[in-house]
Amino acid sequence: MARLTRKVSIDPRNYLFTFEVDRRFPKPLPGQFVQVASSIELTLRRPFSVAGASRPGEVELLVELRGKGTRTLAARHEGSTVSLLGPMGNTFSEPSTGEVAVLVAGGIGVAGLRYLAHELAEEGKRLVILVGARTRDALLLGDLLPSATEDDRVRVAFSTDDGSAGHWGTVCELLESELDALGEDRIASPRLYCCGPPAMLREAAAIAAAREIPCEVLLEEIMACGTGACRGCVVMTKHGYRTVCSDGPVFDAAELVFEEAPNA
Amino acid sequence: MARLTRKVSIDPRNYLFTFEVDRRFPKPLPGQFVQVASSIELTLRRPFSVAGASRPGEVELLVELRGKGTRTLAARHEGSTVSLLGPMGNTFSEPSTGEVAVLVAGGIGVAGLRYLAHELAEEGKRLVILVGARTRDALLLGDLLPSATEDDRVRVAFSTDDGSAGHWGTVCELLESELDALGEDRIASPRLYCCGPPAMLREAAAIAAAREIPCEVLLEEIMACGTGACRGCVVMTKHGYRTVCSDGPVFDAAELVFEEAPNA
Amino acid sequence: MPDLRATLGRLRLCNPTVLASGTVGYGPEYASLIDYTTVGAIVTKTITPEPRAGNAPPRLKETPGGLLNAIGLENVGLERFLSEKLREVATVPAALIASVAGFTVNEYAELTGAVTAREEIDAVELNISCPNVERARRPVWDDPEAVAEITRAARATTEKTLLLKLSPNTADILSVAEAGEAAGADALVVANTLSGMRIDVEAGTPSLGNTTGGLSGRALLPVNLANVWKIAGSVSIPIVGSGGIADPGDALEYILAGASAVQIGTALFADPEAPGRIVDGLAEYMRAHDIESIEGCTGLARKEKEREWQRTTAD
Amino acid sequence: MPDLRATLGRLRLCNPTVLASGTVGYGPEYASLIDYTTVGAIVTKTITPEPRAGNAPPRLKETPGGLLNAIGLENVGLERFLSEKLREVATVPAALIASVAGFTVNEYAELTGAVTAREEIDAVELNISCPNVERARRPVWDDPEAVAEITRAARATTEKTLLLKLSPNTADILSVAEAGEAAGADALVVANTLSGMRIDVEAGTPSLGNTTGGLSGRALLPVNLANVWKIAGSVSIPIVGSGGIADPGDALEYILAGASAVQIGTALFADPEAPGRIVDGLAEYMRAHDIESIEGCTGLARKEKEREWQRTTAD
Ligand SMILES: Cc1cc2nc3c(=O)[nH]c(=O)nc-3n(C[C@H](O)[C@H](O)[C@H](O)COP(=O)(O)OP(=O)(O)OC[C@H]3O[C@@H](n4cnc5c(N)ncnc54)[C@H](O)[C@@H]3O)c2cc1C
Ligand SMILES: Cc1cc2nc3c(=O)[nH]c(=O)nc-3n(C[C@H](O)[C@H](O)[C@H](O)COP(=O)(O)OP(=O)(O)OC[C@H]3O[C@@H](n4cnc5c(N)ncnc54)[C@H](O)[C@@H]3O)c2cc1C
Ligand SMILES: Cc1cc2nc3c(=O)[nH]c(=O)nc-3n(C[C@H](O)[C@H](O)[C@H](O)COP(=O)(O)O)c2cc1C
Ligand SMILES: Cc1cc2nc3c(=O)[nH]c(=O)nc-3n(C[C@H](O)[C@H](O)[C@H](O)COP(=O)(O)O)c2cc1C
Ligand code: FES
Ligand code: FES
Repeated sequence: MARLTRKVSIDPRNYLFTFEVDRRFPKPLPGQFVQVASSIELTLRRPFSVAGASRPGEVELLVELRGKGTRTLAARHEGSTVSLLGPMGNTFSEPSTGEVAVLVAGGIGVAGLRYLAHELAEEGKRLVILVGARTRDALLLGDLLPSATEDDRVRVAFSTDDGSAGHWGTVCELLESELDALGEDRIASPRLYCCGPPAMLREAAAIAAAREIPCEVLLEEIMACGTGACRGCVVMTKHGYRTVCSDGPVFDAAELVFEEAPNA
Repeated sequence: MARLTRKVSIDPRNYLFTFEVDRRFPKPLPGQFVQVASSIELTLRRPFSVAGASRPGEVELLVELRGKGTRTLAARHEGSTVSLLGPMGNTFSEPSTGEVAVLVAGGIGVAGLRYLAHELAEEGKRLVILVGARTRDALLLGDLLPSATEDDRVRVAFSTDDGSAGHWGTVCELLESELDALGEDRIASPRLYCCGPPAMLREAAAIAAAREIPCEVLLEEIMACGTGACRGCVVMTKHGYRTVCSDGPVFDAAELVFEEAPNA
Repeated sequence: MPDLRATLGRLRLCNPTVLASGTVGYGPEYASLIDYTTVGAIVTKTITPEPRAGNAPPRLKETPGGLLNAIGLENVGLERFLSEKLREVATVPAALIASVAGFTVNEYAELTGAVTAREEIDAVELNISCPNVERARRPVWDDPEAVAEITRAARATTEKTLLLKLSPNTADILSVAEAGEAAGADALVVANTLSGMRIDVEAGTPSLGNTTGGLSGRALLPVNLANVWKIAGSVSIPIVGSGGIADPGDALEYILAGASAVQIGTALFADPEAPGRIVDGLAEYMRAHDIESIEGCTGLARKEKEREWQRTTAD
Repeated sequence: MPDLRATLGRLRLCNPTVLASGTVGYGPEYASLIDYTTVGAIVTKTITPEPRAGNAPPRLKETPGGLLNAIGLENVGLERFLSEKLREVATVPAALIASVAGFTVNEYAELTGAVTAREEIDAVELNISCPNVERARRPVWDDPEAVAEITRAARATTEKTLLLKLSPNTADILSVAEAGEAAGADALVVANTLSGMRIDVEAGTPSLGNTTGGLSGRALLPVNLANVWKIAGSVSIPIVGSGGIADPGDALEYILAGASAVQIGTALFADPEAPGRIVDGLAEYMRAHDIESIEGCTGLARKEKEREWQRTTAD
């Protein structure tokens, strides 16, 4: 059981929740997720990436309201208890010395990379954070990320589909131009970390493949057990189906078989 | 749509709700009920007797918390809107001149007779109100009824199973002694109005039959449509099955076929 | 305004919503709560040759996502239906479908002939699937030949639209559907309730007086939707989807799976305005997706599926 | 402390809760979340002769009161199960039941013989009912003779407890149950999931990659409870109830209807501690009702029903 200690509405569709967790709750690794039981009416828990766990005994979740599960969670009062299992899943690879971590987030994908961003920034790693959204309003999430430093150790850039802020276009276009810029820089080689809608991940993976850059993606799939037991949350890889919950949620993009998604 | 304007917790198990209803909502008659949709998770509405409607545009419900439907209703905030259909069902017969209305309520049965009690008291009718409960605490409901008058035009008496207030025993015992007392009174003849658990109603009906007193009972049955359409809420009468929602909820006790309820 | 008209045999409906048998009685009971001008048709409570008192109470039990009912086909019987109720039913400003159930093949024929002879009645629905009336081990609704016989006999008595309402309590609803089509049904209602029960553990007895009843409501939706999907690929008469429809999206799922119309039952209890809401939602969806007539939506998800399949196999 | 032990053939369980096939994998996956010492037994994911990759995703879809799954029997196959997984399964401190499914009668026999030859395995469960594996029009689970044949063949290979897991997707589960009993099953698991589907109306395609899947969870409870009721009056081997059990009351309903044990599946996903909670609740109920052994609860609601019936007819 975790206690919801803080609930901040970032905008009408997005909330930042802070939970106080049990002493026995292990310190999460970036990329890991928790399974939240938001209502007894629901048959399944809802998985959310750990979006922050910098303070011991505290877990932050960044949640976009989509359906019943997320809406009931947002309706909870501060102080109420919520059952939260985890942390579950694997984690990202560490960038090695000489690598620049390039984080590419689309929409609520920010949630999956925020904890990683803060941990890497804390460790003093070189970091480029690219955030794409539909409009300026949807970009507010960017405020939750580490801020750019003067020495460009941490760089942050935005894109919006409507051009209302940052680059006018997709975050993958932004990624291409950032990679071009980094290409000039002979010392640092980029390593990609991506989280966002399927179409964006597919495109980012293609860019990484074309440039032979290592690339990890954080995937989402509907989950039941969250432990690898039910085989419900699989994605196709070059080695067959793998579960997002226990083989992932972080996958090497080169291992994934991206489907020509008809409804992406 | 009705607006919940007031929610008073009478005790941890019982609430008095006041709803502001639409202008088109007809003035309810005593005995009638409303069908409340308390949560979209529930397949059926929940029926509650109109426990008060003295002020125009206002409907009061007296509700005992039993399961999901009543608990979600009690969790609603004042000011929220609730869908409330009705008023539905028939009403009680008027006591004729020379008759004393004897109201017999067991437990939350008070809810079914409260509106009648107030209307009869208002009209200046002679009235005996008998309320039975398990313990003194459960009796708090009595405060919601018209109070006794000095001239005995309105009399109120209580019984508790544990003797913690009023007569120590059942409300039917109390009824017997009240009827005995009224028997002395040559002018007034009693007419019974009963609402409460099945066993109590059966016993009250037997008393009425033995003394040849007119007796009406307000029945409860699980309901779906509330209009007589689905035939889901039937009770057995001497003329076959009748629906509680549209032939009732008020029945002449002499018409009912009381089952030897195995789990009463 | 998108074209919402639906066709079931000779019957033309102003829109594809039909109110399900047993949930609106004979119609007038609900007249103050349901706006019947928003629905395409209503189906009456099932009529049997003789009046039936129905089952012992309790007849209803709510269960997560659904409702169990064991009404036991309480109805006034054919004679009183014709002499008394029909006048009331006829006051409903929507197409009128009479539901009938017999205990022999002949009774189905007689009932169908008798009700469709009346001009107030636009169509008849054969209820072969009520799980509350017990028969042999292999119930009628599971036996394609028995269903064909009933359908043929009923068909011979009327030219009006003949709907056959199937039961989901079978391993092979498709064979029954095909038998019904071959025997002359104009449309298939897919489907009735699933057999189910609950027990009151404190009383130590079944919650329903009749022990078992029919499960309706949202819990039933995935099962009957799969049944529509199963049948729609193999029969060419229209399908009327039924089971758990409460929102426009639910109705659309049935339509995209292959239904030409839908029935709304249990949802009326919580929201008598559900039919109007559903019709509005269908129109909105059609506008958003540039679909001119609701008929164009029927089976769309199958076509997507086929296209997808073609794409995959073409690789 | 009330006596919670349950007996299924030669298998003795410390309490009547069994974790359902496919919901706990091979066991260890859930070891950090489920306290296996609180359960009587676990059933492994169904094993087939060859490894299976399973169905295309999405494999899960939540629906009101339930869950649709179309895993497609993804499993490591018999060989890897025996050589690799069995070691892991054996770490689970509860009785171990291996679930198996073949595509021929012989395969069932071979699988049963192979798994029960291993001392780690206490019993075998024949899965004849997975609705995701398509066969002919009349599926095996609907055909008493086919089920009897499978059961007889499996029976011939083992003396360990043989459980037969039935499907609710049939009009006549009783005949299948009786055939299974006659062919030598020690216990019947009643029952598997109902076939169902959902459609994503915005995408215009079925929600599951496999189009249809199995409906589990609370929505299924009334249907499988009625199936237990239907069967318990006519068979004398023990019944294991399955379908939507999430609370002690749910388990009790199955037991009062005639089950000797229960399986818990989907409820684990929301609450891995459900088994312990259910066992505690059973004990509490027994204390409150002065019942010494859980075996004494089996079928109690039927007895009430019979007593009631006798009282009525005696009048
Ligand atoms: C590993 C992982 C990490 C995630 N991290 C975050 C996060 O940090 N913040 C965030 O807002 N969301 C995150 N999600 C997605 C989040 O789980 C879903 O948005 C949520 O489950 C929707 O629940 P709902 O009841 O509100 O919506 P529903 O009504 O259940 O569904 C709304 C939409 O969400 C999809 N969905 C439902 N359940 C899941 C699920 N378990 N996984 C993925 N998609 C689902 C449905 O297909 C549907 O399109 C993550 C998902 C996974 C698998
Ligand atoms: C005409 C009528 C008037 C009523 N008036 C009142 C009233 O004024 N105040 C009040 O507190 N209660 C009244 N009731 C009872 C009230 O409807 C139930 O207590 C309520 O429906 C329980 O809902 P729940 O979801 O909280 O409980 P559930 O979890 O649904 O059930 C709890 C218990 O209540 C019984 N119950 C459920 N639904 C109904 C129903 N529709 N009718 C009767 N019993 C039911 C169940 O069998 C169960 O034993 C009345 C019932 C009827 C039929
Ligand atoms: C209370 C009730 C009574 C019903 N009576 C009948 C009936 O008489 N004849 C019939 O064919 N179906 C009957 N049904 C089944 C419905 O017509 C419908 O097929 C079923 O409930 C599934 O749809 P729904 O989930 O929208 O209710 C009844 C259903 C309910 C809930
Ligand atoms: C994700 C999932 C996978 C399942 N896999 C199997 C399986 O491999 N073999 C089997 O016999 N049953 C399988 N089942 C069915 C369950 O064992 C159980 O019979 C069913 O889910 C009903 O019980 P429940 O409502 O408690 O889950 C599966 C169920 C689920 C939800
Ligand atoms: S959610 Fe069960 S295997 Fe991933
Ligand atoms: S609730 Fe439908 S007839 Fe009374």
